[in-house]
Amino acid sequence: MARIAVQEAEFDVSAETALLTAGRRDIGAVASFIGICRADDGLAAMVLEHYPAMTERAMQKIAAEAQSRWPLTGCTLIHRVGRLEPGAPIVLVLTASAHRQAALESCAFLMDWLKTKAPFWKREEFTQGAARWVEARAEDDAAAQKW
Amino acid sequence: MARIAVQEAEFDVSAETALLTAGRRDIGAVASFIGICRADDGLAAMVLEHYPAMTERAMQKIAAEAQSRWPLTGCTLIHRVGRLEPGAPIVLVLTASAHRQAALESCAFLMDWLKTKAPFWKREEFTQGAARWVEARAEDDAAAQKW
Amino acid sequence: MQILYFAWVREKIGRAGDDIALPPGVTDIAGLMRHLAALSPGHAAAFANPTAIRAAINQDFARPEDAVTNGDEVAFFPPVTGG
Amino acid sequence: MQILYFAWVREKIGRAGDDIALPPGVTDIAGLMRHLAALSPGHAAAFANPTAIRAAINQDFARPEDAVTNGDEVAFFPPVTGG
Repeated sequence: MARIAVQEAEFDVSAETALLTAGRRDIGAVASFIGICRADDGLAAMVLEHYPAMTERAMQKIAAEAQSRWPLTGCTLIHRVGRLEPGAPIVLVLTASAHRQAALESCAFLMDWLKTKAPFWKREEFTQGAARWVEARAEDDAAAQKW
Repeated sequence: MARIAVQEAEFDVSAETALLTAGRRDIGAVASFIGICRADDGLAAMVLEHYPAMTERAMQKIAAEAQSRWPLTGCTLIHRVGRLEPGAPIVLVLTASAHRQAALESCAFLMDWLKTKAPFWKREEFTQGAARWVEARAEDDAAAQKW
Repeated sequence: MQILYFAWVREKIGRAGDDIALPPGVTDIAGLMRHLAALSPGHAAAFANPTAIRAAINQDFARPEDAVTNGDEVAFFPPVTGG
Repeated sequence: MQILYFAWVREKIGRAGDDIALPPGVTDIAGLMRHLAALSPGHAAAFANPTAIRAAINQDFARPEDAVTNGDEVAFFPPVTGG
């Protein structure tokens, strides 16, 4: 029931919302989250690498976990890969439910789990020419474990 | 810094997201919530009435409260009025911040406060011809007070 | 002073508002509700249970004990149900 | 068996994977990491701190004590940083 995509292309939240709600009259709430590339510390671009054979499988498991915990009518997870410049959207999470609490909580849950349980890695390139792999953050692990 | 609108027309979440993030490179997170009219119990339509002189003022106060509690770069609150049929979007809340927790929490906060502190009233019309004013729910008051 | 009604308060009264002069001795929202309840059977029905009614003074939510004066715009309505 | 590397693990080793036969005595992820670390200076650098490395067996996250067999696809990478 989840729509999962890993793509280089940008996504459109209105189009994805329309897909998620099409033909339904039992949805009272759609929550969404968009993660965007920030220009911190002179960042020129972010390069997102992933493990293609595993990525969609891991995202399906994360979506299935959300659907087992909240009464969702559906959810959408789209993660971009490749080179993304500041201002570019990176990830979209959309959840739909009869009620707002389920939509909002599951959206936050999906982001916390995507950050810590899907095989993506970010490499940052800076305007001065330096580059570095982003390090996992303890606070992201803590956020994922609180659910 | 908040964009507030009360309107009969439908809204477009992609266009509103573009407005909220235009020209910025310091936004890492955009959270959104869309409330939608459900077809519960044979509902034919919902008619939304409001107190025009007060509505935008009340919404501005709610937005200012969110901006005082979380480090937002901006937020958008759009509430529709008039006659809405099942499947129609009713309300949009959009929040933008450097980080996801601020965007997600403030989005949930804004919905809880909009439900209990903005002068809108819903009248439900049913396919059998009956109509009734929606009653305020104790759980919405509790949700608003937990913040 | 301008009095406005919304939702079922408006429906029970049968109109969207009243333009009245604040009578002597009426100083707060609770007193104003008691005064309005005596204006017609519709008003009496609308204000039969004051705890079911919310109010605003000059477009800000108000409590029963909040003071009203003749220049105010006062609105009465059920608890809000938007969102 | 197919071994895959991602992110800085791949960069330190200088290639995206190795196709190896599982040596006798290597039965789990921890043992496989020790075996791979001996293959080249790049491998040694990548696996210098095994606690900094995560693994997957056949596209599922795995722990150091999880068993590996010759038909498995095993991947090594840093903690993930998507989202």
